[in-house]
Amino acid sequence: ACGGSDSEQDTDTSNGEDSASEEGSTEESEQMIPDTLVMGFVPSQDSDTIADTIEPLAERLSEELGIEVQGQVMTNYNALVEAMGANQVHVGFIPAFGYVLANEQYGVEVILKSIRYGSGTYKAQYVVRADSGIETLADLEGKIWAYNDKGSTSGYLFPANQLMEEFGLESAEQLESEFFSHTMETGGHDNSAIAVYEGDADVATTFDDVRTELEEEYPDVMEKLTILGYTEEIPNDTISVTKELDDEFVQKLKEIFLSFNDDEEMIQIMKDVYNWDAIDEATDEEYQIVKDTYAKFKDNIEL
Amino acid sequence: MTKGKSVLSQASSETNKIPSLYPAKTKLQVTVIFFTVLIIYIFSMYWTQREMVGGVGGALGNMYTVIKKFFPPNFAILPNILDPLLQTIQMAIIATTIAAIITIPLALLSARNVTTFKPLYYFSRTFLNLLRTIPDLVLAVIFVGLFGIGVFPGILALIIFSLGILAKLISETIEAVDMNPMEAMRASGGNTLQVIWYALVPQVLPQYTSLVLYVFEINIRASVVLGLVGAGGIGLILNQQLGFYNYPNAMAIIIIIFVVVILIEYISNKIREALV
Amino acid sequence: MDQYSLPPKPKNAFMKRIRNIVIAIAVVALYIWTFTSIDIDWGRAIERSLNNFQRVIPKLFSPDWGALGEVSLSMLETVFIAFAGSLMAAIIAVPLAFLAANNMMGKYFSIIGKWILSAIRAFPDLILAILFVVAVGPNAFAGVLAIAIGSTGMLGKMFSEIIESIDMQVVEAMQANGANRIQILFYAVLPQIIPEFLSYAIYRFEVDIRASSILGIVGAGGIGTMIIFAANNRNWNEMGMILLAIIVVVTIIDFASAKIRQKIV
Amino acid sequence: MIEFKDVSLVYPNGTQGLKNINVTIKDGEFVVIVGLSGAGKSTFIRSINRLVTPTSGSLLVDNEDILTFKGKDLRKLRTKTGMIFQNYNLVKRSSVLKNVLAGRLGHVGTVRSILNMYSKEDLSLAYESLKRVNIEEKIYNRADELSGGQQQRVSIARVLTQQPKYILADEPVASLDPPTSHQVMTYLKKINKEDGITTIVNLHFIDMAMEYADRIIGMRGGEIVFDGPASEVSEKTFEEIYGRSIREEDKIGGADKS
Amino acid sequence: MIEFKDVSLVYPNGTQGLKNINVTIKDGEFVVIVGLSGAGKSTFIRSINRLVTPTSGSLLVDNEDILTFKGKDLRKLRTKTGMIFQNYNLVKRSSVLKNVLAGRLGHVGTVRSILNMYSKEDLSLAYESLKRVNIEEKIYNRADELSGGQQQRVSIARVLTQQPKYILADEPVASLDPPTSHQVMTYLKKINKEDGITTIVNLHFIDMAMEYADRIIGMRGGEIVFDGPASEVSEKTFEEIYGRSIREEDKIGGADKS
Ligand SMILES: Nc1ncnc2c1ncn2[C@@H]1O[C@H](COP(=O)(O)OP(=O)(O)OP(=O)(O)O)[C@@H](O)[C@H]1O
Ligand SMILES: Nc1ncnc2c1ncn2[C@@H]1O[C@H](COP(=O)(O)OP(=O)(O)OP(=O)(O)O)[C@@H](O)[C@H]1O
Ligand SMILES: [Mg+2]
Ligand SMILES: [Mg+2]
Repeated sequence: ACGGSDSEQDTDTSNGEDSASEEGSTEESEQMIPDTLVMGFVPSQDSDTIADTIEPLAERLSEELGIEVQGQVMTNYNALVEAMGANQVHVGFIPAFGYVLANEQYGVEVILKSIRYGSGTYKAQYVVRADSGIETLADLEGKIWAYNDKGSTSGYLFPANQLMEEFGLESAEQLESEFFSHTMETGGHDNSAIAVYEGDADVATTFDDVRTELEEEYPDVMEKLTILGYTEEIPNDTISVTKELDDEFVQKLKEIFLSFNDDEEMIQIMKDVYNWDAIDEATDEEYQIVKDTYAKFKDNIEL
Repeated sequence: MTKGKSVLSQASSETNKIPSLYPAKTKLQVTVIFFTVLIIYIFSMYWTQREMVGGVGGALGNMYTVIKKFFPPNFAILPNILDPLLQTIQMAIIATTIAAIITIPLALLSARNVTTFKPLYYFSRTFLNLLRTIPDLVLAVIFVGLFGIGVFPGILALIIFSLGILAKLISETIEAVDMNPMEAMRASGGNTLQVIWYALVPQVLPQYTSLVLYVFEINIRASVVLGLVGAGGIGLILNQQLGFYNYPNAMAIIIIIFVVVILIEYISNKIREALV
Repeated sequence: MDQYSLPPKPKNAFMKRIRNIVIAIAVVALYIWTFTSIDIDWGRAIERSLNNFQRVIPKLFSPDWGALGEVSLSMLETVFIAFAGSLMAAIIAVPLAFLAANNMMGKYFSIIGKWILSAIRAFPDLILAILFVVAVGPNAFAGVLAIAIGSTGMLGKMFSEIIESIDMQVVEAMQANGANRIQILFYAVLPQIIPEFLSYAIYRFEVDIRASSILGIVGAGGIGTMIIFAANNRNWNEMGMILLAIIVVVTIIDFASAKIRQKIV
Repeated sequence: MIEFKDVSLVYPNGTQGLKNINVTIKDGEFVVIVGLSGAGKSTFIRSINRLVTPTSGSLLVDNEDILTFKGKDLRKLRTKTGMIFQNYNLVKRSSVLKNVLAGRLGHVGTVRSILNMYSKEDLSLAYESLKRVNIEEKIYNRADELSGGQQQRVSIARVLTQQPKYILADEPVASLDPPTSHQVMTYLKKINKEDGITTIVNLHFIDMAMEYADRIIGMRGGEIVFDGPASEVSEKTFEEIYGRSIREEDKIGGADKS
Repeated sequence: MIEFKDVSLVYPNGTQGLKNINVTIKDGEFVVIVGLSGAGKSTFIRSINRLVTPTSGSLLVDNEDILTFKGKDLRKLRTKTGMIFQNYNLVKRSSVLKNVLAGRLGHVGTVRSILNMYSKEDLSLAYESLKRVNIEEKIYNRADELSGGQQQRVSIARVLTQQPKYILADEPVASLDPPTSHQVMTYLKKINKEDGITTIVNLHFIDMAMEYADRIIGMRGGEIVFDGPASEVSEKTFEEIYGRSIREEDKIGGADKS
């Protein structure tokens, strides 16, 4: 699904890593261990606080691996996916949907996932006004739907998929213009919830639970907005690696990350900065559900 | 005249002097400025590249791999993007019109040759500078925070953003006009408003028009940023298509934006020709 | 009577009036279309802003001084990126501007040059950012390149307009001296355009300091990432601090550039 | 009647523009001011309609001291003194008619003038003025389509439309070639005679001054060095005005006159 | 030697700039061309260094037909004909010295001129030229800081630095006041006499022409209507050049000369 092997070779040499590829046993393509490991981090919008630095983690990894480690926070996963495709970034902290794209386009592999609130998955919620009289998903028909953006797993893909299955709708287009009377794309989970709070929309699909974020600005948000229901489980953010990375090296990386689980200090860092409780192993299969959902929407995403 | 004589005598005392091309002071100043800029530049380049891992060896190959994915553009989506495109144009029209109107008093106030009352001039200059410092994204976010999501905050953000550019450029145009006709109008007893209307407006009108159209073009492109905060328009669609990895669709949208911009430029040239 | 000898009506007055009426109708129609088909609920917007005013504005005006250190550092980083990027753009824009100016290389080159510049300007920041991340990895240098290309479009357009407005009589005087094209460029053209070029380049430097989104995308850190995250977290106090930093820095640059321009113009 | 009583003017940068000027110009006179560049001719003439403000003395126009005028009074003063400039000062992009109508600005209300709602009288007056300088067929041309002489005639028409009591002309022929210059001077003289408008003209050329002036005022270094009828001008007057007898000195190169 | 042989020039828009011009200008002459605006004076003078190209006939400069010149030949021709313009055409933002050195452009190599690597000879030549027009103390001033007369002297210095065989001057004094005009004409005449440079000057003023010219060429409507020494100019010559005896006609208002 990606560019020819010569272009990959280019990137290898550009990283000055011929020695690594010689010793590394290779199956598919030449593998390497970079001089400097680059990690890319796209904070999932689904988390309630996000930090703009990855420095503490990078330092620690560098100590453990004995090579330089660099972390960059990016704000757009297209950029991260492409950077991993070009092997400019070797390790990506990507939300589920971004991972699916990276895997499809460039064979990027998931090795780990985050555990938050004790779970490797999370759910999206349907938020409505307490006094709206909406009690079931079926009541949503003819209402106005607010979501953050179409590329959001929890804000759009999963709820849309759920509603389409439940009400036997063929396409996203039908869902948006026939089931709902109107939709609005708000750019953020908090904006979606505010739209419902203010009465501009009737239902918002957001991560769980967006209301806690708004409590400071809208003190009565907990009473005014209630949760109508939840979607299926969505896999958490991944830690993924490019396929050029040496297998043994990847294994070592994995072990280091997993060892953080027993390290009070590191867990605290992960918690403070990224809201992760723990790190767990992950396989590509766990993301099949996201892949299926994406496949469903890819071509009929409403323009 | 005495001055001429002294010059003559001075000249004869320096008869065989061969001058250097620049006086020493100028040379020194220029050299200092040049090297300061060069050093900051070298430092900036070094500093920004310090985190760079690979060389730039494979850069073109990598870029080619990505660019290839954008082709061929998929124009089949054309009918679907018409509505958001029109919405973007509408937002740009409203924002540009309102900004163009508010600009007039602002630009007059911040033109040195019209506003002779210094404190007022400095005040409006500073105000404009502040307006211009705020990034468009921040404007959009703040207005979304204030007005909720929708077209309205988007338009407001565009207005403020355009105002910053427009008022600065137009006040500079005003400062460059021929002041003689204004003096003539004043000499024939016109009051300030009449002087501005009769002597200033006809002189600034062509540049005003072309700057307004230039800002219109900027506003159409700025809608990409607005899409990020839910303000709608073609930018939203472009971001979606990129997000879903439909690069050929995205390319088609980019080309459409390009065509619209070229059209605006064409129309703006026609209008300018008609006015000049 | 002779007392009221009114001037004759202008020739073609009729056609002109028709033309004006047609244009007027077109413009009015355009506006009617625009304002009717865009839906803005004015009452809501006003009511909303009154409610939200208290939530947002006071916080913007009480900047989070705790973030001062972090913000200053990011700001410094941004200044370096913007400086390198806009200087690079200023250099690339020069040949393009000469190509695009209609009084330099001839009509056809001018059209080609204008198209190149328009094409550069048509590219969204996001895609430029992706391309450069792919080329050199996610880092400040990708930010420099993205800013450089993004600014080239605008600077090239402005530069070419400056070139088009130079005094061609001076060029003629150099021709009459027997100067060749390159000499004319250095002796007659460059001295006329350098001050304006500089002031636009500095202006662009200012703009680039605010080019937040593009820097956030490429992971260049800097103030851009902070802006986006402050926005996402609805952290208005921090946003206030960031704004303050930008205002201070841009004001300093404005001041410094005014001094430099005085020296050079 | 215009009376300069001990008028002096020092520019903010310290240049002495006028030095103790005492002179009276009677109604209906055609006065030409001559002098070298920098002699203070423009300063003199521009004091009369207060485009510059003398720093001491008193300047009476129709027995009112105009040096204290502000706002409305000032506009009234300017409405009754028309001015013609060396560079015509037309709005290049506006039509000839519009330029000429600008002469009525002081007479008509702000709103009416901005909406172009001129009365029939104003329009016909503008047209008459254009006819008087024989340029009525260019009425709808843009000002920048005219030659220099034609533009100057439009600016005379503008002043005529203003129906002023005084006409001030600051080097009205300096940008024109000799035949056209004579034409313009002829028109000014004609208007002075026919309408009895007091006219004050600045000129570089003393020979042209002698041809048209009733009275010549010679200036030098901000002072009046000659004042009398054209017939009294002698070789010595030249010397006083130009600081030397022109011909000889000028032929010797090297005198630096900045 | 410059020979016009049946030279005509029609501008692209159909205007006949020159009509069958036949004239020979010998080395060392000081020729003044006079004529009304639009008579074809500029066209005549600009044909000689091919800033415009006549459409028929042949124009010999030093016995070569320059009408076919291109590229290098053309630059060589222009290097030996210096030109002075009405508006001086100095680079306003460059220093006086740099402006004057521009006169050497045709002589020095491209690279050297761009890197400002002038030889001592070039520099001292430029300085000498500035001294000859008495403006050497302004050497490092920017051109726009000078008065009109000073700027014109710089442009003469530029031409001197060029060391041309011919000097063409297109209304060099039209923007100057009379005393300064005389100064500039004096410099031109002096250079013509001292260096033996053939000089062709366009002027509006026939009286000034008579004062300086060895030979006067009168033009009208693209044709030569007078050619002879200044002493032969009579009232009739005036009439031929201006199309009428100036004084009388011009005093009768109403004649429209566009
Ligand atoms: N705005 C000003 N500020 C300072 N000095 C001025 C100003 N205007 C004129 N001057 C100076 O005042 C003196 C008289 O100038 P004025 O313009 O009256 O002379 P003029 O006789 O009209 O000369 P010209 O023939 O060049 O128009 C000159 O020395 C001039 O430099
Ligand atoms: N580039 C041009 N294209 C078309 N016509 C031109 C051009 N230049 C000059 N002309 C016309 O050619 C004629 C001669 O012009 P020229 O400039 O030689 O006159 P001139 O004697 O120098 O006049 P002036 O005193 O105004 O400079 C005029 O009718 C003029 O309008
Ligand atoms: Mg004056
Ligand atoms: Mg001419």
